[in-house]
Amino acid sequence: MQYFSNAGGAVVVRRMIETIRAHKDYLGEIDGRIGDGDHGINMSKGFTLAGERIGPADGFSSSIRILSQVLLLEIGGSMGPLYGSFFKAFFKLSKDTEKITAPLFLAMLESGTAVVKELGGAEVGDKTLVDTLTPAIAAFKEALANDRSFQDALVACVKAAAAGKDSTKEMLAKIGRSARLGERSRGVLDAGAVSSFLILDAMAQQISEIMQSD
Amino acid sequence: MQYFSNAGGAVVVRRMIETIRAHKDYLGEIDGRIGDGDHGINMSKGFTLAGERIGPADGFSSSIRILSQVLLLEIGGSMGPLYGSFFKAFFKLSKDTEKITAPLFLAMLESGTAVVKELGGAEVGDKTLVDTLTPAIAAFKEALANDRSFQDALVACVKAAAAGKDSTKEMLAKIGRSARLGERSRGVLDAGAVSSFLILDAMAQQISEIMQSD
Amino acid sequence: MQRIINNPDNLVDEMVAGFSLAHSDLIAPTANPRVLKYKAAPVPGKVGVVTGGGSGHKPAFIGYLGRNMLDAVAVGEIFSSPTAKSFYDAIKAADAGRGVAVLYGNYSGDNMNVKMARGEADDDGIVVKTVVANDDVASAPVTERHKRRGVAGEVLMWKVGGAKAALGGSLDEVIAVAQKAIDQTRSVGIGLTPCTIPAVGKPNFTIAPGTMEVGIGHHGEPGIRVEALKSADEMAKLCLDLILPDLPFAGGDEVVVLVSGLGATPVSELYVFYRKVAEILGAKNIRVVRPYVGNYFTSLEMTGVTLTLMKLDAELKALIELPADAVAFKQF
Amino acid sequence: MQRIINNPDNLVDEMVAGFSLAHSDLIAPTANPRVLKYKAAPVPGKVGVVTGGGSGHKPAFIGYLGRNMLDAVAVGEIFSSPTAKSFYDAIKAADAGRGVAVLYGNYSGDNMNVKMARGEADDDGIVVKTVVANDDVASAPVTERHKRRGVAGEVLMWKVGGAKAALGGSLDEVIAVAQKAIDQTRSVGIGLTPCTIPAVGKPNFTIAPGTMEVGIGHHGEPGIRVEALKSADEMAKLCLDLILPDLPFAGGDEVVVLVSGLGATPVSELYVFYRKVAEILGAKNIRVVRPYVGNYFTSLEMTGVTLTLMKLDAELKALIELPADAVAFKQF
Ligand SMILES: Nc1ncnc2c1ncn2[C@@H]1O[C@H](COP(=O)(O)OP(=O)(O)O)[C@@H](O)[C@H]1O
Ligand SMILES: Nc1ncnc2c1ncn2[C@@H]1O[C@H](COP(=O)(O)OP(=O)(O)O)[C@@H](O)[C@H]1O
Ligand SMILES: [Mg+2]
Ligand SMILES: [Mg+2]
Ligand SMILES: [Mg+2]
Ligand SMILES: [Mg+2]
Repeated sequence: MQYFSNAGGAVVVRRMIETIRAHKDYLGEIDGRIGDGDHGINMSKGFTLAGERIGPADGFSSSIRILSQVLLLEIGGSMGPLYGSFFKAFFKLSKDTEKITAPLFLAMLESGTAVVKELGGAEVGDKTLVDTLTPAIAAFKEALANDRSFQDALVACVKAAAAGKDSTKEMLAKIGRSARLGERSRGVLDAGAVSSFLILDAMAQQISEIMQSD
Repeated sequence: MQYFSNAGGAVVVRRMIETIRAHKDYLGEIDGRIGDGDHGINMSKGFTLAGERIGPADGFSSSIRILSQVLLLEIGGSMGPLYGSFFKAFFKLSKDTEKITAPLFLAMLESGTAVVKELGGAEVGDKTLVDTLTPAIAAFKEALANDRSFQDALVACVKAAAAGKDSTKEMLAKIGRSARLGERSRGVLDAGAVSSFLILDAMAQQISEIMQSD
Repeated sequence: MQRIINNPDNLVDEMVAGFSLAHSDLIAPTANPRVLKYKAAPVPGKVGVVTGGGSGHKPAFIGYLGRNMLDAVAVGEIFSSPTAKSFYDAIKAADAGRGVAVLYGNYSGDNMNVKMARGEADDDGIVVKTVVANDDVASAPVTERHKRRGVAGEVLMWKVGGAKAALGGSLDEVIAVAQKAIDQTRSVGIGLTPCTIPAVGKPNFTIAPGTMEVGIGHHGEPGIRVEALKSADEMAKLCLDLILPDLPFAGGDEVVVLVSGLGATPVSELYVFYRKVAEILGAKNIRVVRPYVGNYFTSLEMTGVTLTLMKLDAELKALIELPADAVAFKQF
Repeated sequence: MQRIINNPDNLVDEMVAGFSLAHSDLIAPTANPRVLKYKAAPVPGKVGVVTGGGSGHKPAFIGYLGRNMLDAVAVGEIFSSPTAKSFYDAIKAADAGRGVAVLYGNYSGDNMNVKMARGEADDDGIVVKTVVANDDVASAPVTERHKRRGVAGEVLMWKVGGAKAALGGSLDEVIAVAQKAIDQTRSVGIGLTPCTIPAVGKPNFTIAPGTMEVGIGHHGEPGIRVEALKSADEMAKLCLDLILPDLPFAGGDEVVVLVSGLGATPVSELYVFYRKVAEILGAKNIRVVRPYVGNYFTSLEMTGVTLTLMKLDAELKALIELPADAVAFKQF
């Protein structure tokens, strides 16, 4: 069965951090079209801070906890509580486990997304990160149900995440700052949908690189 | 001896008004380079108001009194008191005289300019309307001393006024808003010097047109 | 970007530091650099009144800390909700044992962060109740008022809630009257030029010269429509046409009017605008009991104006009239 | 031009009308539409305190009408001195028989119009004395102080003069202390973007992006030099380097600091600037007794800041500390 090592998994978190930092301006630009343009700044600030605090002794769980705490305690905005709670679920479910397998990863995704939906009140179709996360989880789950490998499930997951993210383009925003733009919110991707795609993609790529089997 | 009729002299004031109105934007532009850009507005507003109040029964003296009062009472700025007092001198000296001759016109110019200098404290070389008025008066006076006609004296006066106005271009401003620009005030005409040239020129042209002899 | 800043990342911290230094007669810092409090808070025996929000709306939010107004404020990044921790710390800084009213604006970040802060405060046994301002008529139809944003009407909500708390009201009473205040309040804004978040470095939206955006949000969220730029008088009429039928306000009503600039509009122009507002209300026999005109709730250097009306009853009127002493709201 | 105006020619009248409507608790109109007065003026037994100037500097000048401040103000067109008649009418509106102090700024139009107004008042037997503010260090060398412009330091001169009059001072005492106030006051401004007189329709000067104009005047008069745009901290240092040696201010001094925005600069940035000013003064052992930070004296929608310092003695300190109630200056 495929897994990745919790002890060696800090790189997964680091990979997310790099990706968000690299896309700071892009995320700001997308948010700027129908929001207030600060999504890149908010995200990059939190992820950078977390990056500075993750030490050589940290594994996946403790690294993602650091990220979660920075977001929750020091970032604010919408993304602080949403992503903070999202990653907190990853920490909670993985903290006592050394081998992170596909079913555990699925559970983390599901739990994190449930908290995001509960806290923010967003459903699929509202033009938020939920539109990326929900189909991504479904694809991952389906792959597992079809006895595909962790690796394959990640590929399916990212593919669905990309489609989910793209689906926000033609949606009418129903939540957040752009919620009342009506028709004017169409034709533009949602910033949170994009950042959550980037996060899933970065995780999947890095997990693939450190994937082990037993 | 040449003269113009006080009773028929409202046209002289009207001609000034037209000229100032026609040069509103130009005066603003010049003032804008080293001042605050409102000279055209200030002047045009006062002259326009006066134009509306001058009636068919008004002659030169009563018309110029209306102009003087509007400037003094309703315009403010620097130009209100300076031109207001300037024209008040014209009214005072001409009010009891029907035939306005060259010596009387000279006396009005001299008295008006003296008030301007007293009130504003400007001397030749300070880059103000005094740089137009002073040589213009000297030229008018010299023409009379040489037994030239009112008509000829006016031509000499306007020529000297033009030269005086142009002389402000290379001056360092020493008074008013641009006074402390130092070198930066060089290379630009002074707005008041230009407007006073326009006023003298308009008066001279109109007086020539209604000039009579006895 | 022609701004008076150092590193944009430090802007909020330096602004808070400067504010604390300048107003130490009224304001005190707390252990959390993103929470400021009224010097006398927690005021013994008084319900605490708290708010918070993104920075860039000076004098909101910290300018309303003071006597008979707010006890503590959570400070966010420019246009970004404060952290849950800051809201939580603000609640603690304001709590004198009679509970804390968090009176804030309807933005998803603020909703979430207040919710999480409230959860923490619950664990400490601090009773927290909230009122969510949603006075911006342009941000959703009246049938979906819960979706509307909170804008300059928040100032009046704080005034009323702060006054009720100062007069000894219980938490439930403070909450009830703050809720009534915002329910009776309607606002709308017009944007004329955009603003730039310093860390972003360029405006994230545009308003074409010669046009105006009606119903613009306080963070540059696009308005309900873009129109050709109108005269001040027409803008006043247009704003009232959106506000008056919404509550509705009617002849015989007594109102508070608040005209706030969005930051860069010369205050003279706000008075030109107010003149017409007063004239129209007068013609409709709506009596302005108290007008406020100035920069009460801004959006960095955006140009434009917001108009807010609150319909008064005897209770609201008395609470509005109570003296207050905050940096940006001195009434005696 | 993205402005909230009607016909630009009516801007000042409409602004005055809106202001009178909004602040009828404190302000009263007079027969001259270009003169506003403190409602209680002329205050029996008190020396009248008057000022006036061009419009476009909101809240100056009319925002300082009120209790223990100004009694009457002459209102000019945008950036243009009021008429002599308006100054004269303001003097009459303020006169309670003990004479009138006209405390105004050093601009040639104002000098001339006040001079002519004073002539008229003399004929009526009203004793008028004047103090001409010249606090702007950038506008002439210290050896030619009489040529310097008056800028935001005027607010402190009005505060001091208004307080002295309110405390029963004679005309000579009011004049003496207002003169001392301005003699002890130094200001300098930095401009970052230009402004547009609405009737002109376009800026009459430019400040290239990435540069700043040090020593800019309140009407956009060019400064003493143009430099590359600096950080807020460097701007603060630069302003103090111009101001401190000019008086000079020295360790052990007690000062009032007034930081005013020029109109469009977000107030948050004024606090960032003030933070550094306070730090530098602290390091030099110059004690800030009272800081004022806000839009006290603006230039339409210009972006930038002015810094003003006044050195206190016991008399000035007491007068600064006296409560005051004006639209733009409430101190209790
Ligand atoms: N209530 C919510 N539930 C889920 N996602 C939300 C919610 N509110 C906002 N978002 C997401 O947040 C993104 C914007 O984040 P960001 O720009 O960082 O914060 P802010 O909206 O406070 O400026 C949106 O693109 C959207 O995906
Ligand atoms: N003290 C003075 N004496 C003579 N002329 C002056 C004086 N002050 C200003 N001026 C003239 O006034 C002109 C500017 O007028 P204007 O722009 O209407 O007024 P302001 O300077 O108040 O904006 C200058 O070009 C100069 O010629
Ligand atoms: Mg955003
Ligand atoms: Mg001018
Ligand atoms: Mg934001
Ligand atoms: Mg002017």
